[in-house]
Amino acid sequence: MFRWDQVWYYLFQDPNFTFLQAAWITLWISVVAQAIGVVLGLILALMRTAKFSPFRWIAGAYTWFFRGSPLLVQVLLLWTGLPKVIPMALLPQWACVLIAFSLNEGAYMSEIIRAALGSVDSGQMEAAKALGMPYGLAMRRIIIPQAMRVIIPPLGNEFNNMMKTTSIASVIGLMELAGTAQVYGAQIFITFELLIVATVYYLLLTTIWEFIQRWIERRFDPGRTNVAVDEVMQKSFSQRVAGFGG
Amino acid sequence: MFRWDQVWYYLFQDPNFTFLQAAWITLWISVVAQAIGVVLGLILALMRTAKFSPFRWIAGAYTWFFRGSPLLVQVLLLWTGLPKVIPMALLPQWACVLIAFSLNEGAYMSEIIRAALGSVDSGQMEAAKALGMPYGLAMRRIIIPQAMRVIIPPLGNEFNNMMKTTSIASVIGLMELAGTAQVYGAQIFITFELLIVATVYYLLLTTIWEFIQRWIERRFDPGRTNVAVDEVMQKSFSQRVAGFGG
Amino acid sequence: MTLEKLDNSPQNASNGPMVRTEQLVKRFGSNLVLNGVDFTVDRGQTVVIIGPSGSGKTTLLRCINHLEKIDSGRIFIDGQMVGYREQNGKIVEDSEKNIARMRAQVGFVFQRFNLFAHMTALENIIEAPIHVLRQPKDEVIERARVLLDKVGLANKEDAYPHRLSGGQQQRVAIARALAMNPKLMLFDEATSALDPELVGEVLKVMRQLAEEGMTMVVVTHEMGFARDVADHVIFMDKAQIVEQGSPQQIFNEAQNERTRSFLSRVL
Amino acid sequence: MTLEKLDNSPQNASNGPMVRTEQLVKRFGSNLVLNGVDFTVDRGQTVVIIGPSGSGKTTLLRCINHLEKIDSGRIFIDGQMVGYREQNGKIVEDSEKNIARMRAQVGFVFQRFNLFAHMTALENIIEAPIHVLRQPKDEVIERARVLLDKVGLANKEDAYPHRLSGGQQQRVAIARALAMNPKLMLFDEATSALDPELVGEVLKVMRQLAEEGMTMVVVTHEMGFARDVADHVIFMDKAQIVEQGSPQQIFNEAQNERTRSFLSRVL
Amino acid sequence: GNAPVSTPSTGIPTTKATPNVTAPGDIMKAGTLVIGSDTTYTPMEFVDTKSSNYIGFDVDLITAMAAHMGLKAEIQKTGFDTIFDDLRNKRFDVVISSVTINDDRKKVLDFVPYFNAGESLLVQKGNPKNLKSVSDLCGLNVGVQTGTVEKSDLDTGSKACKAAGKSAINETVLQSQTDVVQLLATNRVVATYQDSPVTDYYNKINPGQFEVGGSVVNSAPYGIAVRKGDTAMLTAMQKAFAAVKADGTYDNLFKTWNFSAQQKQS
Ligand SMILES: Nc1ncnc2c1ncn2[C@@H]1O[C@H](COP(=O)(O)OP(=O)(O)OP(=O)(O)O)[C@@H](O)[C@H]1O
Ligand SMILES: Nc1ncnc2c1ncn2[C@@H]1O[C@H](COP(=O)(O)OP(=O)(O)OP(=O)(O)O)[C@@H](O)[C@H]1O
Ligand SMILES: [Mg+2]
Ligand SMILES: [Mg+2]
Repeated sequence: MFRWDQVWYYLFQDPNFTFLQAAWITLWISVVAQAIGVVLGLILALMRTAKFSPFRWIAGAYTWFFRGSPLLVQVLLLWTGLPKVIPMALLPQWACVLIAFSLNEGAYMSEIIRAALGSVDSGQMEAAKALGMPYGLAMRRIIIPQAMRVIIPPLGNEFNNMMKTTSIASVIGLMELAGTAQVYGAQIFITFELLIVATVYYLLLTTIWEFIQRWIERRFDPGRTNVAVDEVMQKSFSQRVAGFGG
Repeated sequence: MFRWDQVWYYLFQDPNFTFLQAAWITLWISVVAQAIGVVLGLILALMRTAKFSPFRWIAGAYTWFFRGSPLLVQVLLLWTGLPKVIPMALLPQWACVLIAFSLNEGAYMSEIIRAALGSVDSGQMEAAKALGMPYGLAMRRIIIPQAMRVIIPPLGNEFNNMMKTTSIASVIGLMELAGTAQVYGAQIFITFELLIVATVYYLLLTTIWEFIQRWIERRFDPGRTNVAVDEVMQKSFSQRVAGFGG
Repeated sequence: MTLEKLDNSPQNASNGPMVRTEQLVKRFGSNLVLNGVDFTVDRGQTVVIIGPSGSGKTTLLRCINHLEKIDSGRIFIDGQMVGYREQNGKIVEDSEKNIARMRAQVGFVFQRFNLFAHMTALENIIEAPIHVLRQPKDEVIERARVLLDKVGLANKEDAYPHRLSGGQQQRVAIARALAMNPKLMLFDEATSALDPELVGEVLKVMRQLAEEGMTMVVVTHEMGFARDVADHVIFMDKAQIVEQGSPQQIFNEAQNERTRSFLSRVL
Repeated sequence: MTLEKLDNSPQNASNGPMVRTEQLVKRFGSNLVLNGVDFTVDRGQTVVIIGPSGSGKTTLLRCINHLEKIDSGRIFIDGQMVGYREQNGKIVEDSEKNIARMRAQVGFVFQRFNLFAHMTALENIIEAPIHVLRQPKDEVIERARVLLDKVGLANKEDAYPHRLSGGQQQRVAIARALAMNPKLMLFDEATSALDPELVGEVLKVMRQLAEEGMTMVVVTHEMGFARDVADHVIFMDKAQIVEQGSPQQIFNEAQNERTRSFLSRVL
Repeated sequence: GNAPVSTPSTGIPTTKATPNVTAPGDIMKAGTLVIGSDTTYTPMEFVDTKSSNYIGFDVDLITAMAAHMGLKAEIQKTGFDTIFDDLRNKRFDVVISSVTINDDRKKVLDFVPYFNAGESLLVQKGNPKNLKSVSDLCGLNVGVQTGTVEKSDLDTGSKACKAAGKSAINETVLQSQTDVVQLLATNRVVATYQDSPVTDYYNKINPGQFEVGGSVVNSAPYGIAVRKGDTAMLTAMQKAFAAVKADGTYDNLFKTWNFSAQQKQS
């Protein structure tokens, strides 16, 4: 007894656009948290290569904690834990979710950015130095733009995941897609049906994102990066094994 | 009013080893699902480079669905959805979780493996072919062993994530770490405290895994792979910018 | 899928030329890379191919062992058609198994060595004899050590490729090809990725092979080597063989304007 | 952090040598790579450094513009100490800003070109003049076009590096260095990653620079070039300068046994 | 030591009931009654952290009823979201999980009413805002659990507020009752609204922290749910329930779990 009528209603007939609104919440939280996560990740990645060892330790411990513990706990630490310590610190739901997601994403992005910076041929930094560029300028003008090409595919994965992970926000009552399905479904026991509705929206969001990602990838690939990365990236495996005759 | 006593009790005094048992469930589900996911991912990755286009489409659609929809929904599709279609198909909790996690992980691993296979220098396949190796033998003896080196770091990330994601299993009543915290916390309203206990176990598991991963990485790195990848990997960014004087 | 009972011994040689191509045509998209190439390599000969960059030298070598498919024409190695077979009067691509079997009898040495990066020098050499020819491991190891000695690397059997210099890697690559007991060796600019000082040691090994009577096709920019070692020199330009003959004929008495202008630039 | 008002014009030249090193010592771990090297490059001279692989040639060049720190000794460019300064009688490493300022006056051409992969040929050339020297964009572009023309690539300004041949990339790299109006150019095997046929076009540009009076230090394996263009040839081996003098002295009348044996191998 | 807070000893019937109710044949054969329950709802169904057994009023009741059918009771923990799908999919035979009977639910399931739960407000000690009923909650932050009748009642009350020209009730809707109570502990809400047994139980194990605001309202029955149209099972459950009432077990459970007699199902 699957309530197709309910699926149909919430997809196409709902005058309140309940799920459209929920998708909007999912989307903006994901976008903002991902953006902050990228910036944080860059800072952490640079800290981990710093000469000043306390920077390295702080960045290391940060990454250890945020990658090692569940995001749910991180959200609840802000939502339930923080007010237990500082009674006045009653962050609203969206703030708890946004902060926890951003901090968490920063830890994951730092690993990605670190690997990407490392993949830029060392000759590029040397050439920049030899032309008299100070470290900061060389990073900004030469290294980071080239690292972008390697960052974008895993960043795309992260963002894809992020949109689905926002479902954790429903634990503290934020009505994104999964939470909406649960709250609207629980009254008459059609949670499963409404999760299917939510899934349609998720698939829509992730599919659109896939196209955007492809487009960004092409944009950051004008004059491909160094030869080493080129050889790795350029010839896709399919191209190469396709040549195998018979 | 944070119940430290309860945290302490469940960490060190609990004669039933409740959380230790829960950690064990988290662990074995993660390990088995990850293992199946790797095998599936390899098959899908090879399908996506196949000459036979229906293989490519199937693999593409599979990846699209499993990466685009929330894992929670995938679990519920097996738990609640499947018996609605086939009344006899009452899979037990562990089976639903294991199947859904494995299928999902397969989709993510296929992307990782595809990229890794593509990163093995094309000259390696050429050399294998020139020595008279058929495709399968060349893959097995030459390409896959070298791709392992590139696969292991993101695979490590996946497994790290997997352990925390098993919390989704609690939705259908499987008592892994997060579910245990919820159920045991309900008696005297200390879910938050018990999530902290669960977090300690998660951190333990992820930290141990980090060490194992490092060890595996070193094992798969005896005669580093091709020059291109070498240049990318070998000189870490830190080493290289460390040389920057003043 | 491995190939059992492959007879790689020299006894099954017939009497015609070792390699013969007929009107070989190869395109990459609209780019005509081999425009009707006919040539012949006799048994025991060393044929050197020279020519400007992009003239199709590498592509020709790669077609010979079917690393590239051809668009028309035919290639025979030891009298056997390469990569294709006749079926009901039509020419169709050969089976993967047959192509692999043919390749196992032809050694190919690449410009960039392409040693298996995850295997030591010795493991690189024994891999194909054990897994393709199914020869007993002990015997293969023994023969591999002899070959390593021959190329002057007896003490490097446990080194991984990245620990070897370019010249050493290339010599291991040659030993790896020789371990299959090939009837024919193809060299594609085997020394051009090497530091000038390392070139000599590789050329020495190649020279020795030629003296021992191996049939070889060598693409190279080392004119000194071509002059000394080649039985026959082929000059290619713009997808065609422009001129061929003895080293004396090509280097000292070239007839064709393009040959002369090329040689004036590289000698 | 950029460097404003950098005077890169030739007027501020003093009268001593352009480069002078005193007892330069450089170690990598326990490996002694430069063992007390003293040498001098006079204004307008082209000094060519030759020597076997691993003798320290690259390291010497890299020390000159402080891409490597040195263990002891001193380096002066145009009378100024490089990379270090005296402070309360002790020698300390110079500030990042001062080091960058010094490097901006020295052009370095790498063996592997190292063009910025995400920028066109023109963008590669104008990047540092605009962002390091803070020169007006219009002027810089104009000058960059003149330089591209000079190295024979006027029609390639919009090409990305991966669309250029090795020889073309190297010429863009030279133009990029020249766009900074350097007082000194350092070349590290600028042609050794190139196909033989492409070497000539890069050497031609270097030869022209030498004729125009640029002060140059050139590490190369091209003995022909060394003989023709060098004012002074330095032979290095095992971390030391073994012999130096005019090309005539080195190539025809070498005194040292190691020099003679090296030259016999590469000539 | 630090053993978990003691809970009432389980009220599993002392009278070894002789089987006097016939269950449907397939279940008789299996010998066990499989019961679905979301065991995170103290004191009705939850885990005894000392023994790791499922306990609570509902658990004790259904165990006693099963005994009357000569069956062993086996609780299967499940999420509340999918609990009726799971029942219809025959993952269990019946559901006892503090399910409030309402018209929507009666359309798809059959119920045996067994308990009259009311709804009550939990508020800060001393009831500083003097909250006595839903109509006092206009414009205030209130916590409530997903899928409960209290959630519907707050929605209705919120509309009434707006109709009266006041601000709507600002609901925070969470999936677990434990989390809902935490909202009050961290002052995120001024009141939480839940079934009266839960309110009472919380006050009992955390004396002096909160108090009940106003009185219990809207008594509505909890029901044991069986699949729609499964008359054999429905009849068996009705008979078993009558049996536990008749032999005094039902009354004993009210004493064990300290509920007021008002909440008995007549
Ligand atoms: N895989 C390929 N796809 C498309 N074009 C190719 C491919 N391989 C070679 N070509 C083109 O075919 C032509 C001949 O190339 P080939 O490598 O055979 O020349 P070559 O004589 O070996 O030159 P070199 O001396 O530079 O190695 C060139 O124009 C080249 O760009
Ligand atoms: N970054 C480094 N770390 C450790 N050792 C180094 C490093 N760079 C160079 N060396 C070592 O220093 C020595 C001199 O190297 P250098 O590159 O200066 O030689 P070279 O004369 O330029 O040789 P080649 O002709 O091969 O370029 C070598 O033994 C080399 O292995
Ligand atoms: Mg070639
Ligand atoms: Mg060097």
